[in-house]
Amino acid sequence: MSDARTDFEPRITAFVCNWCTYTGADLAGTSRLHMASNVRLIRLPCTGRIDPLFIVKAFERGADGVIVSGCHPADCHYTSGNYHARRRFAVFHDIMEFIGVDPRRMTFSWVSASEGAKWRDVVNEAVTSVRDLGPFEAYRALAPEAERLA
Amino acid sequence: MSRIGVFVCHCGENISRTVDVEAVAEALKDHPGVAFATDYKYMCSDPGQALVREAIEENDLTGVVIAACSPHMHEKTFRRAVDQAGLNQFMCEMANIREHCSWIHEDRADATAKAIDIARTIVEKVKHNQPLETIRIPVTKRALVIGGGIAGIQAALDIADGGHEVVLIEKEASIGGHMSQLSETFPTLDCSQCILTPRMVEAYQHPNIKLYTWSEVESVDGYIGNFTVKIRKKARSVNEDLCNGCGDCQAACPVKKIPSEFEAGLGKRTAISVPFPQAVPNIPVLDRQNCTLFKGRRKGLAKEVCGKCKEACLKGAIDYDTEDTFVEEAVGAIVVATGYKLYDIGREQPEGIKGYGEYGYGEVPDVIDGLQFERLASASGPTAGAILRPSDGTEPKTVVFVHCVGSRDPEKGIKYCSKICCMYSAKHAMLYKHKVHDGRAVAFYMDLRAAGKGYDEFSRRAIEEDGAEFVRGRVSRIFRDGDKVKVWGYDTLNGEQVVIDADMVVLATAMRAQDGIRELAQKLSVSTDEHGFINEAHPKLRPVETNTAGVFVAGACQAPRDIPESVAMASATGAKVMSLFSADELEREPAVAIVNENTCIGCMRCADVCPYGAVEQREICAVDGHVCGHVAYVNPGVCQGCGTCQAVCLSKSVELQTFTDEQIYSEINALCAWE
Amino acid sequence: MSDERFFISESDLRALAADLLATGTEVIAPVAVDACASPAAMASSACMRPGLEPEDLEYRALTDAAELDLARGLPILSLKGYFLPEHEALCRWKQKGIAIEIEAVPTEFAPRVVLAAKPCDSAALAVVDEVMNWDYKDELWNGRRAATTIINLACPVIDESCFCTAVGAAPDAIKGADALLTPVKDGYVLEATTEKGHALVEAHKARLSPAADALTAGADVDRAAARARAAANLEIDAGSVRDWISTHFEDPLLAQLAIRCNGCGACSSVCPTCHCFDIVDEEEGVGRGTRRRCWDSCQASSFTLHASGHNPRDDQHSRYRQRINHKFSIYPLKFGEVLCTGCGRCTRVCHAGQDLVEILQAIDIAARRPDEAEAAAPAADAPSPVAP
Amino acid sequence: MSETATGAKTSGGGGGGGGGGEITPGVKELREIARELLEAGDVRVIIGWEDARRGARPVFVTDPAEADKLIFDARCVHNLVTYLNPRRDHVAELGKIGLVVKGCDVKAVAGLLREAQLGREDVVLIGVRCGGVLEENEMPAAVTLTPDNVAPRCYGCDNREPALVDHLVGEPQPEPPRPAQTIDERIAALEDKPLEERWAFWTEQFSKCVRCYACRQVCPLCVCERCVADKTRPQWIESSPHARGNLSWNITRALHLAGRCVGCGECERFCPVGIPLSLVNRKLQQIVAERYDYTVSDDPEQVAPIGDYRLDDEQEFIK
Repeated sequence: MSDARTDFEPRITAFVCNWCTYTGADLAGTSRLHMASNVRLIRLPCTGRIDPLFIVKAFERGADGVIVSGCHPADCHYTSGNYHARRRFAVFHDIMEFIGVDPRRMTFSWVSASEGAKWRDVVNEAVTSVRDLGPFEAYRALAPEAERLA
Repeated sequence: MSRIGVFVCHCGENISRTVDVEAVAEALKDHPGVAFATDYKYMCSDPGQALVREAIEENDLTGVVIAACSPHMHEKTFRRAVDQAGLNQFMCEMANIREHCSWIHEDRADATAKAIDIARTIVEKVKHNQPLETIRIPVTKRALVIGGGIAGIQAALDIADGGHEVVLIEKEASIGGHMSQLSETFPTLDCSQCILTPRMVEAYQHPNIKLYTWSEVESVDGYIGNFTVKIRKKARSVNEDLCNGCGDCQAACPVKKIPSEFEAGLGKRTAISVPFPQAVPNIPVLDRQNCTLFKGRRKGLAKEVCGKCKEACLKGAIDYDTEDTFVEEAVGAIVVATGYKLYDIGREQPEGIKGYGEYGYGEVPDVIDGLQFERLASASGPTAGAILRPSDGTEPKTVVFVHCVGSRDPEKGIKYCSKICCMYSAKHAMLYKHKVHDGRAVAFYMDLRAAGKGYDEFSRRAIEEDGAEFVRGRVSRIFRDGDKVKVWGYDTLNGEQVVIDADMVVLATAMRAQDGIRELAQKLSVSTDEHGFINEAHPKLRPVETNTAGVFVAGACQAPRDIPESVAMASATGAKVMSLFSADELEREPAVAIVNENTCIGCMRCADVCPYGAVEQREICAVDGHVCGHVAYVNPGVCQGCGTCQAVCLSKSVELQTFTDEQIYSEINALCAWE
Repeated sequence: MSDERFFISESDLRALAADLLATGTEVIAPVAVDACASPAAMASSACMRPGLEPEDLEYRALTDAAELDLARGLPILSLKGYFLPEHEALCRWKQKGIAIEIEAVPTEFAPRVVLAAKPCDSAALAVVDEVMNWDYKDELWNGRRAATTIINLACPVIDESCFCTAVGAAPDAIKGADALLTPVKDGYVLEATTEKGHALVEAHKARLSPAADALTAGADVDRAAARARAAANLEIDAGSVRDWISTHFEDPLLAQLAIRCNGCGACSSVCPTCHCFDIVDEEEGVGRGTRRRCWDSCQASSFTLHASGHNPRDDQHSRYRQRINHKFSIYPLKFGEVLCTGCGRCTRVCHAGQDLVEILQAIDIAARRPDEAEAAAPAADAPSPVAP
Repeated sequence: MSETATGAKTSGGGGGGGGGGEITPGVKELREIARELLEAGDVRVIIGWEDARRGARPVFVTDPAEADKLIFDARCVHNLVTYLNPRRDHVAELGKIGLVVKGCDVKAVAGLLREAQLGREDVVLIGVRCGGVLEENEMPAAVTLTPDNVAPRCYGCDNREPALVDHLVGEPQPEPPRPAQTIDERIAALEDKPLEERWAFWTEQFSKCVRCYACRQVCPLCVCERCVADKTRPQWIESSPHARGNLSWNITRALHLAGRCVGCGECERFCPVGIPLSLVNRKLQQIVAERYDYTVSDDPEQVAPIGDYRLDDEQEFIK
């Protein structure tokens, strides 16, 4: 396992809001800020739209880590979606940790439309820490026999 | 079964440089449900769009994925194209393989793999897209303009002349902004006041313009076409309706030695005062910090220690007990024109900016900044236009002008060029020579940037006709030497050190974003760059729009701008606002939530979290007509599509159109590690 | 030789199990699982108590003959899961462009042996064989049945919830099995009844000796006693019950008997004869997935939910009635077998107090002695539903 | 410790110890009120507990004459509020309900009221003063509560004098004994283990799940007509009971109860495979208590923590 980690490239699914983080990621692009290529974005209107089931499903589908990112408090395009999201994720974060999921596999962040550089850092940090943790074999091992053989 | 078309754009070389676009198209051909996939140099070009339209017809596609730039860039473009081909526009989605891929990665293999994933993800989403109709929302045809400088005034006038009401707010006591402080303006040397004042008055008297001075934006709610703005009217202590601007209060005020902000500290003002004679409105403000009466109150003295202005005011317009008041204005568009401030050289500097202690500003009275020189040169200024140095009021025979003080100096924290300094320093040299014929004007510059109509001619004139000496090089130190100001500089062209015994030094200090701009930006949910200048939506194609629909930007709050540019931007925002107001309704994406009445149990958790109060409770009846329960109902007119309701719905009985559970599930599914 | 009875000592029986394991044959048998040995101990409050060591009994594939537990009661779950797993793949699919490939699953299985099965559990398999081979022959079920040799262990009758004899089974029945072990002094009497049974006996002759008549007689006495114990718990006429239910579909009694039910469906999970399954397609990525069947329960409202949104069994008492109806009337009328072997698991697992012994008693009375019904019906206090 | 002492001495609950049918003043009162309500036609049915072949169990009394079937003692563990759940059509059909409730059960009624799933006027609540219940109901007679047999959830009961009820019967009861190990202690023990062990523990537990959904069916607050677990388009939760689908289901069940669970423990009691669900539920209560200072009460006006927010909510876990 630890040997595998050396050349292991994590797959990370990111759930981001359209107005802040997605736009911030656009800005990172227009500013040509280079970053790790392990992260795949899924655009949502608001972090308020994100159901913890999305994250669970991402793990089911083999993600080694997830990122959830949206507008800073008080910046929500919809005024309060991120506040509701914050509580939802707090509970989710704690319960996942309770059942033994390493919280470092779940990055939550606020990245505004003007924080292209911060987005790059969030991405790079998430990739590094998940790379250190190695593949999320523990979760994949839950797959039913038939699937694992396939 | 879906028949999706995938169109991969090279974006010239912006994408193809790092992403193997052919490989992406190839990979997508095998993707379940993909009926057509190809790549093209410029998808957004006419032939590119035509290619999409033809492919839709020839392969009767049920959905379209454009793998190109950010949806924020070209989604509209392609939805229009798809629509023309007879496919519902919402069956088209963008896969962002430029901003989110080719521009941020170097390794071609990685970038290509990622681009394929991104395209697959969006293909999976589109498979579950539904044909939808746009939603129409009414527009409040009133505009808010924040900032009463030349840009704000221009924008307000353009919109008002267009027949729409404008609310113009200015945080100072008078509109006019920095331009009202200037003496003469480059490159024509016409008097700033002479061209500005009429505009100020016009704005003040315009039937469509509602002016709030000494006021600031408290909060902004709502969205394009429907903003509600709360305005804080700061306590003025003067009743604007009663005051007739006679100035008796000013005359009566015993506190006369307060450095005047308008005179850049070179002149004095009273505690109750109008900032300058031509102020609009010509109504004074009582400066409670410096007022004797309020000092007394702060000390908690039993009886009022002053009150002379009140006694002097025959109109009884003065009221010491006014407090900040708030007014709400409903507007459909907002123009931000809050302008700039000068680099406050040598004094306390914000985080990361070092300042120029070595230039002696603040200690050496005869080292001044550009605005102070403007006041010296201004006919209405403290010296009535005579160039006299602050220390002893004598006429300086040698004046040194230093460019780029603060600007273009990453060491000191600001890397950008303030753009106007070359021109105004040349102007200053010129004005000085016009007034002091035997005087010597020396300017130290890095590069002479005089791009602009008549600009280069202007700066050449300063050198060739008025004999200003331009030395290419930086100044290392400025200090007092007897009654002289010693300037140590370096001439990089002759490669020699230059030491000048000057009588006065003028520093062309950098232009910086106004204080409080970040707070304001947050209220408007627009973004700012690292220096606090407001970000435009697109540097080239949408220079006066912001990331927030309905909020526009003009003048020096977006970047260092000179007057012509600020005015041009202002008129541009005017045009933008006018076009926004040209229709009674706005079209909005049908991103609204819909409740499934069969499974909703009416717990109304959705209503608790809806930021817009868009969720109502509705009774439902059984077949026999009797009320058998209640369910939630989302009012599509009010819903803004955040989807928070859907995330809290335990039974998944509410779906947000354009971001349905099926769409998101399919996207997650597409990122399966075992693909 | 068909009715030949052998003696096998306890140690030889374990040795037999060991022999089978040695030859690589899977051996499924009751195994005591110490609830406190697993990490679950952290959770089980029982494990926190001094002196208490709760043990669960489960049918498990032996890893060592020593695990074989011959002394105890009824495993939590029946044998059902070894023939109709909680979930199993029926096929997998892959989509490329527009084409779809189907990947079948094997329906042949390696031979295996079940040791010390409870007679009520083996009997249940025989009952379910009927429906699994009626309009469609279920290869997966039949494949596993064919590959499995089952040896019952005569049951001492567990508790007051047992009623096998009332539904045509017995604590010493060989129904659905291939051989039977009856405990006697120092060992067991073994008798085989089927091809597979005899084959097994032949293969392990070495460990068997002819059983002395005294032994077999003693065994028969014990078996009779066990039958009597079961009969004492409940005696009904399954035929009358069957006919009464089929003619009293709307009878309030059936609703009354259902009143406590929460529809949790635990009863059908633990039931050896409940065999209803759902078929689901589970995606494993884009255009790929597995079609699985998994246990379903008539107690779930989604069980009969139509695509239209209409649900013919939209309240719990109609779902509970269905359970009773199917087991004691519909199935017997169609296949001549009661879909119940009286193991009593449903009663034991029901924390709402639904008690099948009591319920069958009530129906039997209603069927045979209607005059007593009023007095005797246990849930007579529960009213008949009134229209809203 | 003193609690344990008193607890050990006391009989379980208002019914008093002793034999199954022992008639304490509290039970007398209970039967009296039930009879009156039925005779007056204020309710069509009283749902309470009775003594049966296999211990105490729910009973539905419609005939005033049968009010004497009602009992209350430490075996009356069931949370009868589950019969008020809107999904229980067959109970609703009986007409207006009079429900016998313990202090803990009442919180579930408040939950249903809070979520508009019940009208206060639709039910008459008869509260019984309770000194704690046993872990199991299946014994012929109530036995004395001891640290070894008391339901751990009873420890530190905070609703011993329920306010929401219409009637409150029985004499005040002593504190329930402290269990050999409290749920909080078990959680703490679990949290002392490294992540890997916790993961091993929970995945083993959840892999036992047969997806009978008993936990959902008996939960008084699982009120959905169509559970997300039964939704197939999309299928967020795989329906076959393999370890992966089971984990999704159990995480979802837990999250859906965050800030709603009243800790009655029926889900765990009904679970045929013995998954320690009360550890998860209790953990959720701890989370909302620590983060949002929220403890579920029997006040229907109380605002649930999820669906609410404060500008200054902790966000230490957010970058």
